[in-house]
Amino acid sequence: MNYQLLFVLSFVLFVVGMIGVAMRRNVIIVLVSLELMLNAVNILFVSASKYLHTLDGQVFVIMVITIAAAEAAIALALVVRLFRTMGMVKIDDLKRLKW
Amino acid sequence: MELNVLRYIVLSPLIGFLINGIGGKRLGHRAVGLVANATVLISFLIGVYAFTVLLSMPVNERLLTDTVYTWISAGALTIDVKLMMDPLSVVMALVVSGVGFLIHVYSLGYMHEDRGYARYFSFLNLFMFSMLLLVLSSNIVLMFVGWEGVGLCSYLLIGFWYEKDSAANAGKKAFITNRIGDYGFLLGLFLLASSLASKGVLSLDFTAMAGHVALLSPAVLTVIGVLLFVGATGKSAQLPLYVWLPDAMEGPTPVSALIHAATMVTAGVYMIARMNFLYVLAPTALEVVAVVGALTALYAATIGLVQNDIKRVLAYSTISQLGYMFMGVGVGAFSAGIFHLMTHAFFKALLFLAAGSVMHALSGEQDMRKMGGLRTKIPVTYAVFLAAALAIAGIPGLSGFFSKDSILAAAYGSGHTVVWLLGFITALLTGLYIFRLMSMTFYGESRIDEHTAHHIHESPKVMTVPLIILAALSIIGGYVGVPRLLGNIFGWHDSDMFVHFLAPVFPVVPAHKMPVAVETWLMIGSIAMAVLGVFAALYVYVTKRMQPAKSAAQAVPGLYRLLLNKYYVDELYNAVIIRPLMALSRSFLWKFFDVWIVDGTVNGSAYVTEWASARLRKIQTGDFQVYVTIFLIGVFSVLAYFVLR
Amino acid sequence: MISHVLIAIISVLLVAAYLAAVLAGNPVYSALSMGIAFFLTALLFVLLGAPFLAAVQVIIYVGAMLVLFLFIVMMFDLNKSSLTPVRFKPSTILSYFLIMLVLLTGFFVARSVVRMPSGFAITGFGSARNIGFNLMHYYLLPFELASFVLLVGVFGAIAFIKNRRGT
Amino acid sequence: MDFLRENILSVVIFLPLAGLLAGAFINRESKSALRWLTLAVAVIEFAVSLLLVVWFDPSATGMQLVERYTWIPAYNIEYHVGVDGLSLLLILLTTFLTPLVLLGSWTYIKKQEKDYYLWFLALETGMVGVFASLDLILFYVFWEAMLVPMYIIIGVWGGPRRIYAAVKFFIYTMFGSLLMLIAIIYLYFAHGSQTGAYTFDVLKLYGTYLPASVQGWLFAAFALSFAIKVPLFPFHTWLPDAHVEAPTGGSVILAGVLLKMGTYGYMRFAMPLFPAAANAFLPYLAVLAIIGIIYGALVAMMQPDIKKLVAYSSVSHLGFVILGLVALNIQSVDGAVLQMVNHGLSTGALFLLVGMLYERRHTRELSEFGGIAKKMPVFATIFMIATLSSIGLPGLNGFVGEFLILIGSFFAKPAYAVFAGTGVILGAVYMLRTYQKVFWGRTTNAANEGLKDMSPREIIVMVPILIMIVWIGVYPKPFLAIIQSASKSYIQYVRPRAAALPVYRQGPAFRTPERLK
Repeated sequence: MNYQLLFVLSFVLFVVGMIGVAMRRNVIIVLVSLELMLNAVNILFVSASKYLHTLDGQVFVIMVITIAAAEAAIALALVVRLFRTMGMVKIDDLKRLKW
Repeated sequence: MELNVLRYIVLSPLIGFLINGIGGKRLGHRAVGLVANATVLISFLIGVYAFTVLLSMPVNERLLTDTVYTWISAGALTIDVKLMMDPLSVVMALVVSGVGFLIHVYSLGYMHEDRGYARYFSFLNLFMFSMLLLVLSSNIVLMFVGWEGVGLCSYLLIGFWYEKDSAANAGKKAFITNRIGDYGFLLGLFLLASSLASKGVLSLDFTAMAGHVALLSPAVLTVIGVLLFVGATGKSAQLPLYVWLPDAMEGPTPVSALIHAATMVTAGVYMIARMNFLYVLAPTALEVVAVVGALTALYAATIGLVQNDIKRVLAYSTISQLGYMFMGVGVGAFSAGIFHLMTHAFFKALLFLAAGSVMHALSGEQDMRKMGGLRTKIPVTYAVFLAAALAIAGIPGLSGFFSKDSILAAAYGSGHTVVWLLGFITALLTGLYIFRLMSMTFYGESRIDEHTAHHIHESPKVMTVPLIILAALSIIGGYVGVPRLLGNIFGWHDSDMFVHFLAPVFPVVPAHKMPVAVETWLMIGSIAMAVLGVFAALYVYVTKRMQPAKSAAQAVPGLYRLLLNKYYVDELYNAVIIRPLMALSRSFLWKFFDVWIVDGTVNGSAYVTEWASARLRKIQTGDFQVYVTIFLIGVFSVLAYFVLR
Repeated sequence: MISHVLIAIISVLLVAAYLAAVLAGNPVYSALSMGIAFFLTALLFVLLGAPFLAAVQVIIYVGAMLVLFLFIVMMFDLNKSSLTPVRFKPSTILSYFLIMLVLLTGFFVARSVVRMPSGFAITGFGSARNIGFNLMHYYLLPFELASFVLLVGVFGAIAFIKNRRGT
Repeated sequence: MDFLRENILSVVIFLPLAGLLAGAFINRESKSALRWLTLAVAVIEFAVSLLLVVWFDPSATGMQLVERYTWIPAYNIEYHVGVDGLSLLLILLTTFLTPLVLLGSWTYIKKQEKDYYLWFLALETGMVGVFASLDLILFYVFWEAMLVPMYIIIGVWGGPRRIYAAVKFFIYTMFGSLLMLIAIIYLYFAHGSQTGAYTFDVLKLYGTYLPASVQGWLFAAFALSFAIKVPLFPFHTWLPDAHVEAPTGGSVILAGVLLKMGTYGYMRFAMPLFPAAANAFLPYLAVLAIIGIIYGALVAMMQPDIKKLVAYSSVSHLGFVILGLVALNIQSVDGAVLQMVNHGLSTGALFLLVGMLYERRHTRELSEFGGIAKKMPVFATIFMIATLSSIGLPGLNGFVGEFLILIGSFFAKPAYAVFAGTGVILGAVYMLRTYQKVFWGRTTNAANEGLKDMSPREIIVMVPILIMIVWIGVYPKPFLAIIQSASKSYIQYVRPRAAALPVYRQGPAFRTPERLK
């Protein structure tokens, strides 16, 4: 099996997700892209797990999924909060940190 | 010989100071006065006891010591709190505690009305402590403790009526001027210590030093001598650091008598006498001392001629007399200098106290132009004043005559003709100014205004008794040191007792032996000068009612004004030293250098940083996607580096 | 061999789904595309010998996260504020679900292709048992920490969303 | 008791921290409980620190009461504390001043009392830690840790420009100490690569061989850091700002203890670690110290604000300490160490007194005062004693230190003492000028009419300091005995050949001069 191809695949997917994070202005889409990046990593883990024939990769995936779930929950809660207080979800309006 | 009661001479006034200083207000006048006087009296009595012990010892072993504890110990340098009493210190200690005690008693009456009664006496006791420490200490550092201590008390007592700006300023001036002198003194001390140390002796004990100064080169000794003398010019009000003493008259009059006439100001003379072992090896330094002393004597006497404030005349007179003392020690006649120190302590203390009594009678008036004719109104004061005036003028038979004459004789005999001449002229001026004072105060018609005249009264007993005792001392005090010449004439065996007593401490002055005829003529000359001065003053100020003085002042107004304004030395110091220094500090060092240059650099670097970050900040858009992009570029750059290298 | 071909196909589809999710004008489409990507990933996992993970992937990502995303988007009508004024069409959404259905079927097909032993991956390389053993033995502490993080995440989310009085 | 004896230093270091923890549980509204608690902690701390003196052997050389535990094994960083005479005195000064400062702040602090008192305890731990640390990293940690409480004390309870002053203080000090950190790390690797033993133990690092040029750089880094702290001219400008803005307690600790960390750093680290460089830099340091003495005094002379004046006078006084340290003989170094303590006492006393005046009148402008002596005689007396101590009047503490420094520096190089000695004159000028302007003259300002003299609490604050001022002045021997072994080993580290200099023979005991026999 050509594992290199799988690694390249996960890399490509990761980059695509990154582009989403970096370019999109809609918060929801940014978050979706973030999840997709994590997913790309998962693919890498599973491929590597098969390649190296150890289960560690798969165990890590469990971890990643857990963290991703927590992250999604928090992020979406933030979005809700944001929407309630500021009435918008556009990323480039979130410049409050810079004064 | 170890004699452990010495420490109580010093300690007793200190205890008095502590009791009055802390207990002060709560004790009440009576207790405060009692404590202050009793402690000084105890010192005096112990001093007398020690004196008798000293007398009972063989002449060359007359030395008592008392080691109390080790004060400073750093490496090889050890400084003990150790007292010593040799003939020189015992003279000083007895004069200080004796005259001091009389002035304490006098103060009971003089200061009775004052609000700061307890404060006054505690300072006075502190002064006695410091002064006795100064004269009894056995090493130069401990002596410096007393030296500075008396300076402090002088400061506190000059500024005693601190609400008067003039008093406050005078106190500060005294302290700072003294500090300038002390700076010289300290440098001299350091040079002495370090040069002795380089010879392997690190001790500042007088006796140890005496045994080793011969190891040092004359040049070093001369520098040390001059530096120490700088200290003396500060403390003893000699040129050029005398300026504080006239102003010091702002203090209460007994203080002027005690500190600024009888005791503290003579500390410089004592110091040079104490360091005689060094000075005899440094003739150039002694020469400096003699010349400065002679110049000061003449200089101050000329100023004293025209002053109108009774205390200021006495102040300049003190400076002038101190000049005599330095002249004496400067020509190597240490015992003559100390002799004059002692007699001067008697009559000058008396002059001041009597002047205080005059002021007391006149409700505090100090301007002699508003006095006159007091002779009959306050006879006791007049009588004692006259005794003192005759003594200071050098009228034969009174104490001042003997001491002043021995100084002049020594000056001439040792070949210091110019110095002698200056002293000789000063003798005339002395008679002149002191009888000018007498005339303006006690003779002639009264110029006192009605209101004051009404209140004139003789001082109470507590004040007059010390005056009378001092008057007695002023008259007979000189007989302990009758010059050999006179002794031979009158057939006294014990003539020159004083010199003999001090002989173990001082080297013999060989130049003192000169032909009898010369000595006789010198004596006759100085008597003539003194008498001339006295009668000239009486003639001008009493017989002619000041007219000649006034016309003389009009004839040479420039000179008159120069003298009246004390040669403008204060103004000169002000313009040349004080103002430029203040201007330099304020305008240049502080407002420009410190604020602009030093702090400007510090703040400037902060501003540059801030400016740069304000520019760099533009990169920080706050847009997190920009950050992500930059971050990604970074990640890929690193990755690319590792992949492609 | 079949699995190789399937992996290749799935890879191509994954890239497509990713692009769709990232480039979608509408967050709803984006989220749905994400769901498809997750399904495809699950397929891939099965083919790579991780059936348990595949199941987890479907359950958590598709079952929970996708629903969460859609729920948020729908509930707050986030489109209002988005720049793209595209309205989503029911037909498009339906087609997304259809794709998912197809992929679900594919999941089972794939399972049969790799011919799992009887029972759903009870034993073997990527089996639940093995993973569980690993988790509970070698990775117990990280596992517990992860669960703790998840718990904190839950609390955090609640705390954020809760409408505090006065704010 | 054995436990205490073995861990006495740690107890002294962390006792205030324990007090802080206890205080943290007290409600911030119960202010008097907080005050009494912190005061009690500080007093107990002082009592415990006295045990250090009891267990300290002045005749022994080297560090005593050492405690040593591994802290970060990977880099061989240790928790290593110990005292010699130098650090012992400075620790005592710290523990002595802290309770007085707390008592002095009783009514001065009027907001967020809880934070103030607790920060002070934190500060005390930091200060004692700095003086006790023998591991460079531990030292560095305490050094930085102590900055924070002081920063907050100035920044929260200070005067109108407190933020400016606090930030300036913090960043300036931090700037220097970062350079020092780099030098520490360099030293660590240099020593490790030579001997194979990687250590931050300062005692072991003393012997490190370094090329002269490297020593120069490292010494410069250390010296700059400490020069800022001292502060040595021209790094002094943070000091007047910080002093003027800090609350009384802050000023006292700042002047009394924090400045000593700079001089302590010179004596413990900068000079002995890099002896070759130190010897090369000596003349420059001496010149800077002398400039500082004269410059500080001249600028102080013209200040209209009392606190600023005292601050500049600190520049002058600390110049003496540095001069004593660089003159490198036993007298001057003994004097310098004693002068550190003296300056802490006299300047601390002055700041406390100025604070009391400020509490009454809310101004420190000289021109606002005049004639106070009549209204507040006790205050005037105590202020006078502090003033005299500050100008080095014999019989009070300042003289002993100044005298030893001057005589020692004269031994080293007469020119040093000649120039530095002028500071003695100028010191009298500015202090007496201040005293006259504040206390003497008539009460012209109506606001000064109703001034109340010192309260019993204020007198209690001042009396211990006055006792120390007189004690050191009259009987400094015990203090000098504690110092001597520390200063001896300091000189030996910095100038190993000093031992070969002629050993001064003790002057002969009393003897009649030759020619009188």
